[in-house]
Amino acid sequence: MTTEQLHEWMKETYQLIQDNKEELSALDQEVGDGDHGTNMNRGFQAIVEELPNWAGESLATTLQKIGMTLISKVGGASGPLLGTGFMRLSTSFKNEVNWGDGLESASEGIAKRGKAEVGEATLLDVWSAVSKSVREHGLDWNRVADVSRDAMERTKELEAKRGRGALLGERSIGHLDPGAVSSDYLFQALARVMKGADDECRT
Amino acid sequence: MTTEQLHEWMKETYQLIQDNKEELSALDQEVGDGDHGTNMNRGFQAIVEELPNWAGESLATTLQKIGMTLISKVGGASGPLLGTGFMRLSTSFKNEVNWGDGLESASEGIAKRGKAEVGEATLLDVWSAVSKSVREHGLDWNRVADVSRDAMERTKELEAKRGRGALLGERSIGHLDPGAVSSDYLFQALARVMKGADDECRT
Amino acid sequence: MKKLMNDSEQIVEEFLQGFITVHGDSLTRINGTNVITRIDKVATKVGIISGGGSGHEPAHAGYVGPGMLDAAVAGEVFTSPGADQFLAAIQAADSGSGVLLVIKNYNGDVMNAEMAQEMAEAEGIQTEMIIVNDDVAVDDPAKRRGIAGTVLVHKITGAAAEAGKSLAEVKQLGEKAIQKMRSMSVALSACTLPSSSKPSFSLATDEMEVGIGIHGEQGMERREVMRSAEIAQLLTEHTLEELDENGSYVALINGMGSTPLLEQYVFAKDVQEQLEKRKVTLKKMYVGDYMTSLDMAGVSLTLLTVDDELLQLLHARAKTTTWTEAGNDD
Amino acid sequence: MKKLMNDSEQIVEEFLQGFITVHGDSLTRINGTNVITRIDKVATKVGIISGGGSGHEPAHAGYVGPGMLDAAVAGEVFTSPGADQFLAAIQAADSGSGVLLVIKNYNGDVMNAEMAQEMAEAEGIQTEMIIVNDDVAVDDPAKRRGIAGTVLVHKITGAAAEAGKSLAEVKQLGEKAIQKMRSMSVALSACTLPSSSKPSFSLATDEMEVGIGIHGEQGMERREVMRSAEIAQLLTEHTLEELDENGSYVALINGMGSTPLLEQYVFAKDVQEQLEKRKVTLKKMYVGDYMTSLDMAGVSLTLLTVDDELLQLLHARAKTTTWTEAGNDD
Ligand SMILES: Nc1ncnc2c1ncn2[C@@H]1O[C@H](COP(=O)(O)OP(=O)(O)O)[C@@H](O)[C@H]1O
Ligand SMILES: Nc1ncnc2c1ncn2[C@@H]1O[C@H](COP(=O)(O)OP(=O)(O)O)[C@@H](O)[C@H]1O
Ligand SMILES: [Mg+2]
Ligand SMILES: [Mg+2]
Ligand SMILES: [Mg+2]
Ligand SMILES: [Mg+2]
Repeated sequence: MTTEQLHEWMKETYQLIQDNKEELSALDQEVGDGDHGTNMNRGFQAIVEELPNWAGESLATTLQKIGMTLISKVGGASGPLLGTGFMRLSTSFKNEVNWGDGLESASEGIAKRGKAEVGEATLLDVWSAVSKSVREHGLDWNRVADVSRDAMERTKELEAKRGRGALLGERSIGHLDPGAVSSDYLFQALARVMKGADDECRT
Repeated sequence: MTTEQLHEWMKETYQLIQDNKEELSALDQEVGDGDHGTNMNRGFQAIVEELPNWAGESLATTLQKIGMTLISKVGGASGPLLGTGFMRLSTSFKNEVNWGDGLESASEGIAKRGKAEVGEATLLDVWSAVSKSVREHGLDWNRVADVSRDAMERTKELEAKRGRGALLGERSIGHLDPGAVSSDYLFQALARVMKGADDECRT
Repeated sequence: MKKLMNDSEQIVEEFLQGFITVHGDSLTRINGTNVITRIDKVATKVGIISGGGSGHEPAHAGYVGPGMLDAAVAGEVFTSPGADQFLAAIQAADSGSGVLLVIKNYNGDVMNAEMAQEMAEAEGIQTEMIIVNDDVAVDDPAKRRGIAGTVLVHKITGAAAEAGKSLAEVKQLGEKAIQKMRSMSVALSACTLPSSSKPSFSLATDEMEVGIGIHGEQGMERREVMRSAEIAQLLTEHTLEELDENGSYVALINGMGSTPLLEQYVFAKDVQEQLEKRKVTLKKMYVGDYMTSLDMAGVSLTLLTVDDELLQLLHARAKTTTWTEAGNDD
Repeated sequence: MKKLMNDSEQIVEEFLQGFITVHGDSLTRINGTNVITRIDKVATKVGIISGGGSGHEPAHAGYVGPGMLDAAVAGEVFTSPGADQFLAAIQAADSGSGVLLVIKNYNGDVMNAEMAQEMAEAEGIQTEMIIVNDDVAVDDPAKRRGIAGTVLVHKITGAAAEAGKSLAEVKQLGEKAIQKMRSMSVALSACTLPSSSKPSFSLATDEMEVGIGIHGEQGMERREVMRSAEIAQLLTEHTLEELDENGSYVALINGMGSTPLLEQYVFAKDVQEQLEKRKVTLKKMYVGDYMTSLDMAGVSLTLLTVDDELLQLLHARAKTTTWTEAGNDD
C-alpha cells in the first residue's frame, strides 16, 4: 500500500460513514446509546481534514497519526478500539507492509483493549474475520470484502457480550452491531481502493 | 337569614363549584394561571367540612369563620378578596341582618383590598352589581340572580385591569373572568336558598 | 406529563415533609403551617421572609438560612398562601427588630401579605414590604411580575439583615436592588400542573414564547424558536434597556425547570458575549435553577446594576440549602 | 424537544466556555482540551480526576474544587472522551503523589482511561483507577453501569486526598465506598440528544421504565407508571438487597434532569418512610440533580452503607460549584 492509497482508503471510508451516519446511530440506538454514527463521522472527518498536513509522512507515521486521531476524536468505545487497530498496523508496517501480520496484530490489540473475544458481536468479529481470511487465502480483496460483510451480518444472530449491547443480553439478538457495520465500511473501502490499484497494475 | 340558611348557602355554593371546578380552572387558564377551580374547591370544601363544628355559632361568627377559612384555604387572589367580603358581612350582620348594608360594605372591602374598581372585569363586578341592585330594588332574589349573571357575563366584553388577566391587556376581551363566574355561583346559590325560604313562608 | 407524586392535592404537604426530612438539622416547619424556618433563630436582627405559590422550587424554602431568609411560606402550586400563613412566617422571623416581607408582584401574593401585615401590626410586630417586579416582558411597571431576580433580593436583604442593619435600612437596600434590576424569560415548552394532565399552554415544535411568566402566563409574543445566541441578544436588549448603560452588572441565568445545565451554560456564554459587545462590565454570573416553573423548559435572564455595596452583600456569607457563600472571612 | 443551543456539534465546546466564563475565578480549562481543573493546584496531595460523556451536568465539571475533584474531562454528549483527554486531566491533577481515576463502568470510559493510564505511566506519573458500578438494575456486577453514586465516590476520595492520604489509601477508601453502595433509577420520560430531534426511546403516557441507564439505555422492565411511594418501595428493595440490613445509610436522591425538586422531595419522604419501615438508620439524605441525563424525567436512588470514617469524609469541607460543605471546622 502506498500512502496515496492509504489517503484514498480514509477518504472512501469517510464517504461511506458520512452517507450512513444516521443509520449507524439508529443501529446504536437499538442496542446502545445512539451516537456511533456521530462518533465515527467526527473521527473520520478529522482524519480527512488532516490528510493534507500529513502529505510527506511515511505509511507507518500516517497510520499512527490516524490511530491517534481516532483515539482522540471518536472517543466512546469505538475510538480506543479502532485507534489501537491503526496503531498496531503502523507498528507492523514500519519495516514491511505485510497485511497478514498487520491485521493479526491489529485484531489482537483490539481484543486485548476490549477484553473481547470473537463471537461477542462487536467490531472485533469483522477485524478478526478479515485477518484470518488474509492469513489463509492471501490478499484477495474480493474475498476480503465478502468475508467482512459476512462477519458484519453474523453479528445480527449473535448475543452481544461486550459494549452497551451486552446489557440487553438475549434481547440484543436480531440487531446488527453498529461497530461491526462501521468496521465493515472500513474494509469495503480498503478492498475497493486496493482492487482499483490491482486493476490498474493489470492493465 | 338564619344560620341554617347560611349553612345551606355554603353547601349549595360548594356543589356548584365542585360541579364546575374544571370549567373554572379552564377559564383561568385562558386569562390567568389555571388554578381558580382548584382554589375555590379547596376553600369551600374546607368550609363545608367545618360547618358541623360551627353548629352552635351565631350568624356573625359563622360568617367570620367562613371568611377566615376562605383567606386561609383559597389563597391566591380570590381568597383574600372573598374572605374580606365575608368578614365585612360578618361585621355588618353583628347587630342586624341588613343585606343592603352588608353587601355594600363587602363590595367596598373587596374594592379596597384589590385596589380595584367596578368595570375591571373581576369578581368585584358581580359583588358590586348585586349590592347596587339590593340597595335600589330591595331583596328581590330573582333579580339578584339575574343581576349577578348579567354582571358575570359582561366581564367577557371588558378588558381585565386587575389580576393576572390584566397582563393580557386587550387580549383579555372575549374571555369570562373566572372570579366573576365563581362569585356568580355564590349569588345563584344565595338566591336559590333565600327564594326557597321565601316560598316556604308564602305557603 | 407524568409526575413523581402520590396525590396532586397532597404534593405541597409531602414536599414540605420531605424537605424537613432532608434538612431537619438546620430547618424546621412551624406546626400546622406551611412555613419553613431556621432552627437557630438569631436573637436580634431584622427578619426576612418570602413566599408564594409552590412549583418554583428551590424557591422559596431553599433560600432559608443564615444570610438569606428567616422563613419561607409555601402556598399550593402556583397559588399564593393565605394571610394566616404569611403571618405565621412573620411571627417566626420576628425577634423584636421587625420583619421585611419580600413579595413578588402578583395580586394574590400582595393582598395576602398585606393582610398578614395588618394582622402582625395588630400584634405589635413591625413589618415592611418590598414588591419585586423585575419582569420587563410587561410594559406597565405596576403590573410587572416578580420573577427570578427575587432571589438576588433575598440575598441582598438577607445579608444586610445579617450585618445588623435596621428594618428601614434593609428595606431601602432591597428597594435599591429592585430599582436596578430587570429580568425576562423565554419558554421552549410549557409546564404541567400536578392537578392537570395537560400542559398549561401549548407551543408548536418550532415555537417559543418570549416573555413568559413563571406560572406560564402569556408572554409578549410567540415566535419561531431562536438559537441560544439570538435569545441572549433579545433578552439582553430588553433587560438592559431601562438600566444604566455604563454600569457594572451581575447576571443571573435561571433555568425554568427542565432546561439542562449543559444548555444553561451555553446561554451564559452567549449572554456574556452580548454584554461584552455592549462594553458592559460583568462582575459575576450565577447559573442554575433558582426559580423554576415546574417542568417548563426555558430560561430567564436577570441583570442587576451593582455598586460595591450591593456586590459585597451578594458575596457575603450565606448558608442555605440552595445558595451557600463562604463569605469574605473564608 | 427544543434545545437552548446554537449548534449541536458545538454544544460541549460552548458549555465549557460558558462554564469558565461563570467560574473562572476558581476553575480553568486546560488549553486545547476539554479538561476543567482547579486554578489553585495543591502542592502535594493525591490528584482525583473523573470524567465521561457530557449530558450529565453538573457531572463532572461541577465537582471540581477543594475537597472533591482536581480535574474533570468532558466528552461529547454521552460519549467517553478520548485517552488523550484523560491524560491531560491526569497531568493537570498530578503533583507528584499520584492520581486516582474515578471511572464509571462503561466500556468506552474504561478503555480510554486505561489507555491514558498507560500513557501517564510512560511519563512517570503514578495512577490508579477505581470503577464505579453501582447500578443494580443490571444483574451481572461486571456489566453494571456507574450512575449517580459516583458523586459520593468523588466526595469520599476527594476528602481523603485532601486529608493527605496516600494513593493506595485513597483508592482503598473509594473501593470500600463502591462495595457498600447500590443505585437504581426509573424514567418517566426519555431524553433527547442535541444532535437528534427525536427522544432516545419512547414511553407511552402511562408507562415508566425501571432500571434505566443514564444514557437512556434499556432498563429491567417497562411497566405502568407507579406512585412515588411505590417507586420508593421498588428502588429501596432493589438497592438494599445486597447491602447490610443493619447498617447505617446515606441516601442520594438524584433527579434525572426534568423532574422538579418539588417532586424529588416528595420522593425523598417516601424513601425515608421505606427505610424507617425496615428499621434502617438514615444518617443523611442528599436531594437534587447530581448526575442528569439531559432532559430525562425520572429519579435514581443511591444507598451507601456508612461507618464513621465514610461519614466524616462525606461531611468534610468541599467547595465546588455544585457541592459545598462547610466542614467540621466551621
Ligand atoms: N469491549 C469491547 N470490545 C470490542 N468492541 C467493543 C467493546 N465495547 C464496544 N465495542 C464496539 O463499539 C461499538 C460502539 O461504539 P460507540 O457507539 O462509538 O461507543 P459507545 O458504546 O461508547 O457509545 C459497539 O457496536 C462494538 O462494536
Ligand atoms: N386586584 C384584584 N381585584 C379584584 N379581583 C381580583 C384582583 N385580582 C384577582 N382578582 C380576581 O381573582 C380571580 C383569580 O383568582 P385565583 O385564580 O383564585 O387567584 P390567582 O390569580 O392568584 O391565581 C380573578 O378572576 C379576579 O376575579
Ligand atoms: Mg454508542
Ligand atoms: Mg388563578
Ligand atoms: Mg394562582
Ligand atoms: Mg456513547
